[in-house]
Amino acid sequence: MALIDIFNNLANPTRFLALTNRVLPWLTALTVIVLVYGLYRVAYAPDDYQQGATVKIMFLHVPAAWLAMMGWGLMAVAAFGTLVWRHPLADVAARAAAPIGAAFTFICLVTGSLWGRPMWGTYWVWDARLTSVLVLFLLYLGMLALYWTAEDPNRSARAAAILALVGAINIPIIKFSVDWWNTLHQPASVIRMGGSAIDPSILVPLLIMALAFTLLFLLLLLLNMRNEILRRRVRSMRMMQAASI
Amino acid sequence: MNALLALLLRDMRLATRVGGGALMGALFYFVVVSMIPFAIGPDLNLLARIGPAVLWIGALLASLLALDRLFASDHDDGSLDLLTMSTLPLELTVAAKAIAHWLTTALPLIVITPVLGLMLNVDMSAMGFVALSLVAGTPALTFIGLIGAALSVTLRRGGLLMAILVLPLTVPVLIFGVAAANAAIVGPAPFGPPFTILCALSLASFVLGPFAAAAALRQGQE
Amino acid sequence: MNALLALLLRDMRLATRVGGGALMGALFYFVVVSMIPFAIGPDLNLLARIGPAVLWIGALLASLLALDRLFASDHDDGSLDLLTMSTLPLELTVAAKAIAHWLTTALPLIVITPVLGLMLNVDMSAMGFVALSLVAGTPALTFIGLIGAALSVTLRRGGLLMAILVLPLTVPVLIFGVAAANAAIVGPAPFGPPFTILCALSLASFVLGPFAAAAALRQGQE
Amino acid sequence: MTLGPHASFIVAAYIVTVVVVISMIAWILRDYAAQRRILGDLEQRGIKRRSQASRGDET
Amino acid sequence: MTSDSTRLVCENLACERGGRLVFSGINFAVKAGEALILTGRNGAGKSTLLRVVAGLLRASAGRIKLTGGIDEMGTAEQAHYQGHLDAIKPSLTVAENLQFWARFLGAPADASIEPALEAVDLAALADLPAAYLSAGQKRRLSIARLLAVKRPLWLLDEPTSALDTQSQGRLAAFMRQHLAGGGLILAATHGPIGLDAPRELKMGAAG
Amino acid sequence: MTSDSTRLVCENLACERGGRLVFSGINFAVKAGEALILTGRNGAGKSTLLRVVAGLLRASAGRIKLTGGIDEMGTAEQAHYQGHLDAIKPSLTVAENLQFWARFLGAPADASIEPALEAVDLAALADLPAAYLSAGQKRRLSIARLLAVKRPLWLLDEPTSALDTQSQGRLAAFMRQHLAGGGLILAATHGPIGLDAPRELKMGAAG
Ligand code: HEM
Ligand SMILES: Nc1ncnc2c1ncn2[C@@H]1O[C@H](COP(=O)(O)OP(=O)(O)OP(=O)(O)O)[C@@H](O)[C@H]1O
Ligand SMILES: Nc1ncnc2c1ncn2[C@@H]1O[C@H](COP(=O)(O)OP(=O)(O)OP(=O)(O)O)[C@@H](O)[C@H]1O
Ligand SMILES: [Mg+2]
Ligand SMILES: [Mg+2]
Repeated sequence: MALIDIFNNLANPTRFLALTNRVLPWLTALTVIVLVYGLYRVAYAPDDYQQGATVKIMFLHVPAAWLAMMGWGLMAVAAFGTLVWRHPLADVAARAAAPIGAAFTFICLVTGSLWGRPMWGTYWVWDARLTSVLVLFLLYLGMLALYWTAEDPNRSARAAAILALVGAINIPIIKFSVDWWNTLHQPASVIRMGGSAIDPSILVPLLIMALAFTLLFLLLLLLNMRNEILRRRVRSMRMMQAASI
Repeated sequence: MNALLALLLRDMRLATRVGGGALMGALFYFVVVSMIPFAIGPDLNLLARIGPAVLWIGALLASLLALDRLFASDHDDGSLDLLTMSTLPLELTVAAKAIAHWLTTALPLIVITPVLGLMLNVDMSAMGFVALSLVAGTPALTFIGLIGAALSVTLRRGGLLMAILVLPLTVPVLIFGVAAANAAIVGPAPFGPPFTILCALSLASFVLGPFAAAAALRQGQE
Repeated sequence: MNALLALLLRDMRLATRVGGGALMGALFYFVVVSMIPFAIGPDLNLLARIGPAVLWIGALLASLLALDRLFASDHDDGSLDLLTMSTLPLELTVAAKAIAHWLTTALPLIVITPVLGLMLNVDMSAMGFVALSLVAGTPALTFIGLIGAALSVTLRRGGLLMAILVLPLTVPVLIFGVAAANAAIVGPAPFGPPFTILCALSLASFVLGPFAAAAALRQGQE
Repeated sequence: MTLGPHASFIVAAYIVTVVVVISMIAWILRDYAAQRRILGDLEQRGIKRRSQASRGDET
Repeated sequence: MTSDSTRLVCENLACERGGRLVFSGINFAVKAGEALILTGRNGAGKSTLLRVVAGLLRASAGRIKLTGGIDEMGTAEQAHYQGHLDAIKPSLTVAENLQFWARFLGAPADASIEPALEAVDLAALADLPAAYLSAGQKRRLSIARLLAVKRPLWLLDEPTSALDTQSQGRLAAFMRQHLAGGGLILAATHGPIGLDAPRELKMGAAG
Repeated sequence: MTSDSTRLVCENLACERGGRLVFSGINFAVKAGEALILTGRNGAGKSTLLRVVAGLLRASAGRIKLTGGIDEMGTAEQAHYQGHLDAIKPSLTVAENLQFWARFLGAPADASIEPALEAVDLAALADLPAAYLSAGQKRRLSIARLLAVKRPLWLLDEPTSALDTQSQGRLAAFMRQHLAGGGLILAATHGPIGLDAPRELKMGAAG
């Protein structure tokens, strides 16, 4: 009962804004604290015996990769909200998540590349995992282009939801097909992910950084959702203005 | 049924009339593929090596870009409104349009593939397999592109946006299409498995495409 | 002059506003170029060998396809009628629109080229030259494409038809563009001569394009 | 903390991440300010939102 | 085809468009043989209401019900919608255009489109590509659709626009005939439409 | 700006469209302060004639001459054409749209568009993207163009369409004002346009 109440309360953008404004300071503080602590732990984490100090890139790379995937997952869930329940905040959330998800995917790609150079001797290989992240990035770009193109949020909301769902179905298919593609063409190569079983001295900072990134994602999401709600408010006020003449 | 047939025939007639788009796909395919040797340079071995890839990329671009105005033209002149007011489920209407499009656009493209294969120095005997891989794979492109065509009506823009949205979704088709073609040409992997997967992808998108496209069109009624 | 500036600014504003096409060209370029390795296969040496060709083909397609609605959108909303009723010669009007288009579409495309070069395993130090060849060559693409954009208004169809008409005209640009880029990367021929020719081509089409496009638009008034 | 022979790559990775995150934050905050400004502008003209017009909702 | 008991009832309709409430609390009923004319200033929501009834826009509240028609069919499937656009393909001939819509919208397979073309005075142009038609001729071709396929409810958005006086008179005659046969008409217009004393729904400017 | 001796003379005009002669042997003259209304049934060639005069279509025979204006300028450059389309970009604001056309069509650089916007009652919406406008409001914005840049000849194709009664009245006032200032008007219309006893050219139906 109480849960449904909360859900209904959140459905109202005005209440959502009020709640967001109350939560934001705390979330900001928490994010900063966890992030700083995480970075501190990262700074004092030991080097990997194989990869040396470059393992420090992992603390950015892996959380970014997780959040890149989580971002699309969130958009796919929101898509259900838009199409099935017509929840007013679902599209706001999806739209707010798209640029953030794209940014984390970008971070994953860039840090991965910068890690690949010392490890594999090249910035980029057409390996299965890298490639599927690249396709994910392309999908994000398509989603951003879609949002960019449609001025009218009501118009783009459902289109975006359908693209999010189709993309969500497609990502595992891509992962699978790219794996297959690679085993066909790629000769035994330099590519070897990870390597050592992860030692707690590295695992713990990694998990803390992952938590910090997740908090950061949420923080940005809330901020961006707030903007999106305001943007829609501006829109509807302009509509009123146009109709009032 | 009568209604569906009427729609299929109308769309094919529109495509083949003066001003219709029937041969545009095939022509674009022809032009794009013929441009590639100019960029690569006249290295016959290299051309033969990447021939199937070039043919598939060309077919992919031609299929998607030709789909651009599949629904948009009906939207712009008000036909789409009436199409949705029929007793037929929109999914069937949409599928009929897609089939008409495949018949008038993808089929001619496949027919001219052997000629292009010659220019790319692809072995004649293998060309049959490349064409076969296109026959199996282009329906998937059309039916995935269908989603983009419907979205581009909703968004009121076609062209590049549609290609940007749809291209990433076609990655599996491209991979297995080229894999099947290459298997036929250079081996050593057999032609069968990638070809089967290609057919499966086509079947899956045959089901999924019209549903997603009809949903997009319905949702787009703003 | 005032009128031309107003037009230039309007077109740039339209492109960069929400719903504008400024970044579509660059995005399409990014997507198409990233799709090509899926067809070719993950063979780094081969990719490096054909890297400049792939980049140039991508830039060519993106430039031309993005031009598609340069005049068509003005035609559809009646702006084109008024643009021709000004005291300015139509040639200048047309050139101003092309410049605005190059600034908003081709320039972003050139900016992201180095990233794509990385993925195609093109040597970092040579990427500068590839980008330079694009800076010198894309104006030619825009101004040749301009003719196609004008024709596509006359013929009332854009998209593929325009690409089909214009692509053959761009062959010289493609050849010298890739030649310049390759010279910079693998040698042994020097970068200078093809680059100079590329610049000459751009200059020539800068003069020729607006005239042909204006003529096409005038003829199209039916 | 020594970063070994590949220090530049590690530093670059951190810099890129920081730049991306910071610019995203900056973009979001600027957007917020812009929306606020436009809203203020519209409110000053006496334009009301639909919900306010019809049932006097709280903000 | 239409029983005399056909009845269109709209209750408490509201429609939101582009995040703005265009109208709300619209109630009306139209019974067989009756026409309801929608009037009101620009932007009052006349076109929007017609599209809502045609099922082309979703109502944000309220109910639309066509009773007494064919039970298993929705309102949209029993209605003709004539909007600002004519749904005509320029590259098909006049006859092909009409033939297609007749088939697609469910006219009997053996039905002829001749009478409809003659009624709108386009029979002489039957084999001309529709590209050559003037704005008014296109309008007439799209009106022929209403005659070629029988559907009880006509939804007409400014049907007289682009028509010359003679054609306006003809359209009025078609409408009277449709009403006499038990049909229903819902039409938006700014001017007179040629029906004598039709019922009128004045739509207020929302906001 | 316009001398009282401005005169539009069309002699023996003919126009072929889509391989068909739309009209031929059209002769008329309009002098400063005068309006000529084109009437005739659908397809008679009213829109075609306006586009020919505007230089947007080539006449297959005959001569169009605007005398007494600025000598080195052609007819098109001294005319405003208002067709069925409004030449408005939805993503630009109302003010930006008008500003652009004012600049491009040659208004003095320091001229303000404010008065024109106020005249069509859109000043309050100046900063709104034009996408938010209704059909009638868009029409009004495009009418504002006629006021923002002074040109002697107005070519209007069904200018009252989509306008509500109040706006139609305002448009009639603008036209009277333009005529009073020595302007010329050539307008195609099916209905009354709000001018008292204008001259009329009835175009016969060709074919
Ligand atoms: C641009 C290039 C790269 C991309 C796009 C990429 C992508 C990813 C993704 C998506 C994950 C998360 C996978 C999961 O948790 O299931 C991941 C994890 C990881 N990546 Fe990368 N990666 C790249 C380069 C590298 C490089 C160069 C290295 C080091 C040699 C590396 C090492 C790792 C490690 C150690 C993990 C964690 C593995 C695990 O959780 O099991 N990555 N990467
Ligand atoms: N495509 C659209 N998207 C969003 N809002 C729209 C759209 N079309 C119309 N509107 C809004 O809906 C309102 C009603 O428009 P509608 O076209 O129904 O008016 P109308 O009564 O038919 O006016 P007119 O007499 O000008 O035809 C307008 O105020 C307009 O702002
Ligand atoms: N784009 C075109 N191509 C070829 N012929 C055309 C074209 N547009 C119109 N026509 C022909 O020109 C003739 C005149 O058309 P026009 O639009 O000038 O008529 P009108 O008098 O304005 O009619 P309406 O009252 O319907 O607006 C028509 O008979 C039509 O067949
Ligand atoms: Mg209306
Ligand atoms: Mg006309």
